[in-house]
Amino acid sequence: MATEGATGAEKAHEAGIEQPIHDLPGEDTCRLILQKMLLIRRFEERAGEMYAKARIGGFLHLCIGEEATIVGATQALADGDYLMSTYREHGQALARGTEPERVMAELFGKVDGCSGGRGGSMHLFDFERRFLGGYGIVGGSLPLSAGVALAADYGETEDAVLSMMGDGATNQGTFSETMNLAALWSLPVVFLVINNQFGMGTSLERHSAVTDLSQKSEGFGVPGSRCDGMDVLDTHAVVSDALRCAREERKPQLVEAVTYRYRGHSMADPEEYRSKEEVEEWRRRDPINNFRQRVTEDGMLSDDDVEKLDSEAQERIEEAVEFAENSPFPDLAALYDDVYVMEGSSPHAWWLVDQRSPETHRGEAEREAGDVAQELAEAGAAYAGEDVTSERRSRHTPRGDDQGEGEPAEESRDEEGGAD
Amino acid sequence: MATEGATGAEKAHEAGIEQPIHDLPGEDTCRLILQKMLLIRRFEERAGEMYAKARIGGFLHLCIGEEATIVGATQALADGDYLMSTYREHGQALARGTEPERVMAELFGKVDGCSGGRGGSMHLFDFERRFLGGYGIVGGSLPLSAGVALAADYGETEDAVLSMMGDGATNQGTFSETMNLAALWSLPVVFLVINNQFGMGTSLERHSAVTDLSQKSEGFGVPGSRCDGMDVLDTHAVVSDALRCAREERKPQLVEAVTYRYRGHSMADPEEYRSKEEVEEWRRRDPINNFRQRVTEDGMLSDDDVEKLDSEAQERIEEAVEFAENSPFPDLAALYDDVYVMEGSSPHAWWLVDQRSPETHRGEAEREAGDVAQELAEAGAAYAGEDVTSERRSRHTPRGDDQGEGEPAEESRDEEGGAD
Amino acid sequence: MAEVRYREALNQALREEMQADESVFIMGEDVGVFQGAFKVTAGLLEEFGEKRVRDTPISENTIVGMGVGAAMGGLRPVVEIMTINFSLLAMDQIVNSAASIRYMFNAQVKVPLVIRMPQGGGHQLGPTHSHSLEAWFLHVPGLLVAVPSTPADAKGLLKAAIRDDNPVIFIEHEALYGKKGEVPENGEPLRFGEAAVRREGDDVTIVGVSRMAATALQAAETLAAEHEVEADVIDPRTLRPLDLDTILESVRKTNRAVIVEEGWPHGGVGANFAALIQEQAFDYLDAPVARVTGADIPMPYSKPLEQAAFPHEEHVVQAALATFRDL
Amino acid sequence: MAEVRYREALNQALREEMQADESVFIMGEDVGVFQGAFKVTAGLLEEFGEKRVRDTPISENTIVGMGVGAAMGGLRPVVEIMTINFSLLAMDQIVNSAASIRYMFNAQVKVPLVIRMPQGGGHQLGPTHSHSLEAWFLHVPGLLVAVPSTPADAKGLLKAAIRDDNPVIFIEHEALYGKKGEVPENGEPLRFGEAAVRREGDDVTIVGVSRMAATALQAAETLAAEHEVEADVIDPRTLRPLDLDTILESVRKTNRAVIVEEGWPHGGVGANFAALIQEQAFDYLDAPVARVTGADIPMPYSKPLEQAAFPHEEHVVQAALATFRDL
Ligand SMILES: Cc1ncc(C[n+]2csc(CCOP(=O)(O)OP(=O)(O)O)c2C)c(N)n1
Ligand SMILES: Cc1ncc(C[n+]2csc(CCOP(=O)(O)OP(=O)(O)O)c2C)c(N)n1
Ligand SMILES: [Mg+2]
Ligand SMILES: [Mg+2]
Repeated sequence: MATEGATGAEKAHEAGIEQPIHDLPGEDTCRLILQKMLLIRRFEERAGEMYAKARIGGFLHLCIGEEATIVGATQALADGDYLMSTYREHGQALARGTEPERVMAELFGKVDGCSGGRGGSMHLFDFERRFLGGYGIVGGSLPLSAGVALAADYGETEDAVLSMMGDGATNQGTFSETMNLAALWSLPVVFLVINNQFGMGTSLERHSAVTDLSQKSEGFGVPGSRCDGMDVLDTHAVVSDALRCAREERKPQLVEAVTYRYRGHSMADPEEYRSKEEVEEWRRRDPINNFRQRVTEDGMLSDDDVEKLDSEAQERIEEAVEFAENSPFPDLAALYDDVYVMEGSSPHAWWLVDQRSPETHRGEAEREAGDVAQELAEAGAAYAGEDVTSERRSRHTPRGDDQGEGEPAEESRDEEGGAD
Repeated sequence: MATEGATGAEKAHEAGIEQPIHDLPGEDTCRLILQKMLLIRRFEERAGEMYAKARIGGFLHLCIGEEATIVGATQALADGDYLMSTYREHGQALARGTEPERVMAELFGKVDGCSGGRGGSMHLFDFERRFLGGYGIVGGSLPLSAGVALAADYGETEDAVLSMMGDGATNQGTFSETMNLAALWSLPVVFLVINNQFGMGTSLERHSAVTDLSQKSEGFGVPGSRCDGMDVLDTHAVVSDALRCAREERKPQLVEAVTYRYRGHSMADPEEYRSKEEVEEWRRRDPINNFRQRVTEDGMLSDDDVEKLDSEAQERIEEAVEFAENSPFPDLAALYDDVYVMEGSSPHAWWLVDQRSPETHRGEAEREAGDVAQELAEAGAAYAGEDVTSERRSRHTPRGDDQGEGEPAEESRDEEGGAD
Repeated sequence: MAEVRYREALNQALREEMQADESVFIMGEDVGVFQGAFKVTAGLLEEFGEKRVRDTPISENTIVGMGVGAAMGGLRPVVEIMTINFSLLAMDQIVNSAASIRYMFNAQVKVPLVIRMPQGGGHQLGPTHSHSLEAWFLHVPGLLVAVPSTPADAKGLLKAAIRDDNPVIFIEHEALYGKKGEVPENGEPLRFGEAAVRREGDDVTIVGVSRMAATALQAAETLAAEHEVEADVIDPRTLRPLDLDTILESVRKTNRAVIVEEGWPHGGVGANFAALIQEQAFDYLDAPVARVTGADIPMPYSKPLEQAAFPHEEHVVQAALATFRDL
Repeated sequence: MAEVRYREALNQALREEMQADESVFIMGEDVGVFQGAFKVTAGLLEEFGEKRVRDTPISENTIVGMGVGAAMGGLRPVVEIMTINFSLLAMDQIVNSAASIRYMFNAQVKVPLVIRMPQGGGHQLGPTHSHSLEAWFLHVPGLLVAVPSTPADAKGLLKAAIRDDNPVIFIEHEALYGKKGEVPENGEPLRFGEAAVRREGDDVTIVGVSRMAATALQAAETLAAEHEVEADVIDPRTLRPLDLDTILESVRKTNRAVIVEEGWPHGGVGANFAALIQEQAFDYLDAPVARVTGADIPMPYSKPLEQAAFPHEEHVVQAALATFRDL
């Protein structure tokens, strides 16, 4: 795994020395870190269950295994700093402080979700906490994050941006384009490559000619380093240093966090591309267990303390699920709101073709008179109800060629293997 | 200019030693090299004149100054190898053997042009000679060239691809994407970055965070090297080596040729972004003069020999101009040909919306009866005649705010500073 | 004839064409080891090996460009873009290379490339992952555009696309992959530019595109059963070339037309068809050509919102009935 | 009012808005030292410095994406894409970021971004450099689309675009940069969604888009002088929002409409307008809505071919006269 670019923790690991290389921080910090990692893990597990129960639609990309990377990195942020991430970002939002209630409600597509139910799992957003989004397009968030860094710089603030991506995203053209621009313009941004060894079902060596990802940005002016993404303290140390460099010296940095995702790419992933043994091997380095072990062995926290943190996390997630269940779906009447900022606009023009201008056009009189528009919207929305209560089949059973043919296609995507 | 990555010739130059580091090849080769460089230079000069006389439309990007890079690199190609390039590619086509007549006719937009008048200066093509195109989109030819290399590899041939780009193109996302794929798939392709110090009016340091361009591909798996693009022998040696490596070891390579364009980016470039002195300094290293000096000092060719080569080149270009003048414009009736390969297709469908299906539709009876379609095409084409004889003003006089306002905009682009 | 799923029909077409022609190969993200995000390429890596079934990095513009280059080099690449949403990254290579090269270089080369990709909403993938972009692709001369809606068409048109010497944008639909239908084994390719008349009726013409072909058919059944309206239902199957004659013939008979599409309304397929129909059959129209389209908004994630944002049977029925109202 | 060129009018708008608002800045290829490929940004680097006039590398998708990010971060970026042809590389950021972000994130941010770029043929730039892409952009909800055709509109609409809180696709035309016209100094922004009636007449409505607004006007003069046909000539000025009412009002008067555009016909602006007009003014139409468009081919380089491939006055005159022929 590690090469020349390896950090201390990795080298120690490779050499068989499992000695920690970073001193433990104070008790409060340790507690906080553990609390956050547990919250994320429990959230993800529960979200997976809710997906299986068809409470959650679309794709669901879980980050289990990557908690140390997420928490270690985000703990390095100042309050004014911005965070941007991919579609695998529940943990990022939670780590930044977004309430699990609002994240879960978003996954449920409810109006109290942190994107009002419009974005879903891949598009979380919490402006107040400067979490500027989950993005569904691989590599798409990189230019955006450099733009936010530009705004921070332009405004002569101290704020920096932490921009996260997957290993697969380093192959997208926006990667090198963004590195070059960030370096040319001395932007306060740190790029964190969460190398979880796969882009969907394609392993690192099969998608990237250079597998030490910390080397990919240097030719474009952004120095790279690596951290052990399974070690929350190592990640924190390396990302903190990178942020300092980006903030104080105006030199953008890239950090590769070497980690692993335990679950499939999304819930619809049969995981035929890797062995159980490989997963098991990584699980032995579990970021939460290992950190827990350290703090308990150190005596800073007792096993009971940790159990308590864990059960608090679980309770919190239960509350989140309940909140999400009880939150209403967004109002159908708001379907067209917010596509545009409408202040000061010319009122009689067609912004949206569906919206009609004040003067009545053909067809509108009938439609509006009979509330046909609303009726039709409801007719469409009615199609949403059907499988909400039926449980999804496991992702790991063979695909659904044995299914009844009459089944509406809308309801059977997951069994169909759609998995991006 | 040169750094660690510098080649022998560059290092010698930097050290003030203008000693050549490569032995002269045999007489025939020297003559051929000189002949080709002279042909390109004279072609470009004459093309510039023809542009000023408005015989040539659109943009005209001349390669004067880059002849050693072009000839040195293309001489390294085997007959079966493919060459692909940018919109600054007249020299490339000529070096590969395309007749100057057909290149000039293309610039004139004539039917005997090497792209039938459809492509123009930026889109030359000569399938027979495996010159697979000039491309107008910066970075656009890189994936194409990797695709051709893939086909060569797939067919288990010995053929390799030489894919040329400018320094500015290294910032386009296709650059890193293509490097990664070429390396991953072990494709027989050599990328030649013609670093002429500018992308339009933006100098290298202002557009690329890393200015040793030979370093930009390594993070994506393609090793880079540099050559002195003003030295035809150095370019030839380094590109030959790279081609050998790509062909025999299936390791794609990148070569940066350090060179300079003497002329503006295109004919519409006022060149306010650089000093006359800078241009003069580079002109002192003129690739043709220097090589000429070496072969004459060596005694291999006499001054008379060289003068003869030069006047032959000039004569050949005169013939090319005459040929281009006399070649007809493409037939208006062929306007719609070749958008599609039509064999075996369903005859009654609308491939092109302008083309009507056999069954007569509304409006067609009138139109076709009266040959209105052809008449209208001719009416449009008539707009082409107007400034064909009027001379263009120099690109270097101030832009045309002093022009008469009544002038049709179509005729005044160049004075308007359009220059990409 | 065997009953197979749309996904399997596509898989058969790929397999048969690869068996028949060595120069056909597949490249795309996760088409190999992962067997395709929607399993369309399942089993092909095993049968044809890594040379002919190539997993790529996530680099859409370059993947398409390499497909064009490989086609210029004499191969017949079938590029899979995982979903049409990601083709937005490849528009330069699609328009400026694939569509232009043959014409621009005076027919010195051809570009026998197929770009396969599924489109569409309905699976709660939110604003970035639910596009229907056929209206963009049909705009571009030099491209062929197929929108198969049944397993048989999927197979027949994909075989035709692979054998065609032009670049083909082959638009599948995520919601159709599981649909079953009869598919001729070892069948012949279909011809591009031949619409399918799915149902005959004298009262109104309904044209449904991509997944909406099925919605149109359902609506026609309801119209017949509940409203005594008999509809001609036409699936154009390819948008370039377009079999406008079949549509016009129907409209000349029914004097009414409804176009159903999933994409955005402003500048959509329906707008294009409406323009063509009123140009060519103006005298025959008793009502304006009606359009039923997706909502003019980014596709929301939340299920009721999403369902309300694309057309269902009811919407088509309403629109068809409205063509009978007094003007 | 001063007479200035279209290019200078744009330059004035940029300068005035930059003077008025610190958060407005410009980025793009060669906008600074080179003063812009078409000199629209001439003098601005000198006046505002490198912080606010930023030369970029050739990285269109990232430039646009950074513009979106900077807008999310509170700035008002004006991104110049050198020509619309290169926007094909930036479609992902335009559609999936610029157009979607506000809606997708439930209005937590806005994206006050302007993307300026010239389009069009006529300068012998060949197939890759002559696109007219307004039909693609108007398809996308979340974007505003402006197509100014006069210096006054260029200035007024650009000022409005910069002050608008929505992402604006601002489409200039290469052939218009040298055109002169009266422009109010320090004028007010124009409102988006208000068409301009350039000429009044009772016989036929001609709608001309972008450069074709001028061609439409010339054709109208010829129609009046030589054919006793008086045309209403409408320049929509913005395609989103669209002032359809002004067009409909005219059609209800003239009962005939001709749409003139430079782009490709299949799925073009004209198709969209034709669909809308026949939907909303069916009863009033005495002839099908006619379209005059660019040829359905990649734009050839050779001058006579190129000139034959986009609309001129004669084509518009013919099309207008054809609306009077018996159906
Ligand atoms: C441009 C683009 N192409 C393809 C996809 C489909 N896709 C979604 S996630 C993914 C793999 C990404 O891998 P990586 O960047 O390593 O992130 P990870 O999922 O491992 O967190 C792919 C191919 C996409 N969303 N966007
Ligand atoms: C994608 C794209 N963006 C912008 C342009 C406009 N343009 C044409 S050439 C050029 C500069 C390219 O510089 P470089 O790659 O160094 O090549 P050179 O012209 O120096 O040979 C630019 C910006 C283009 N043709 N394509
Ligand atoms: Mg990954
Ligand atoms: Mg250059």
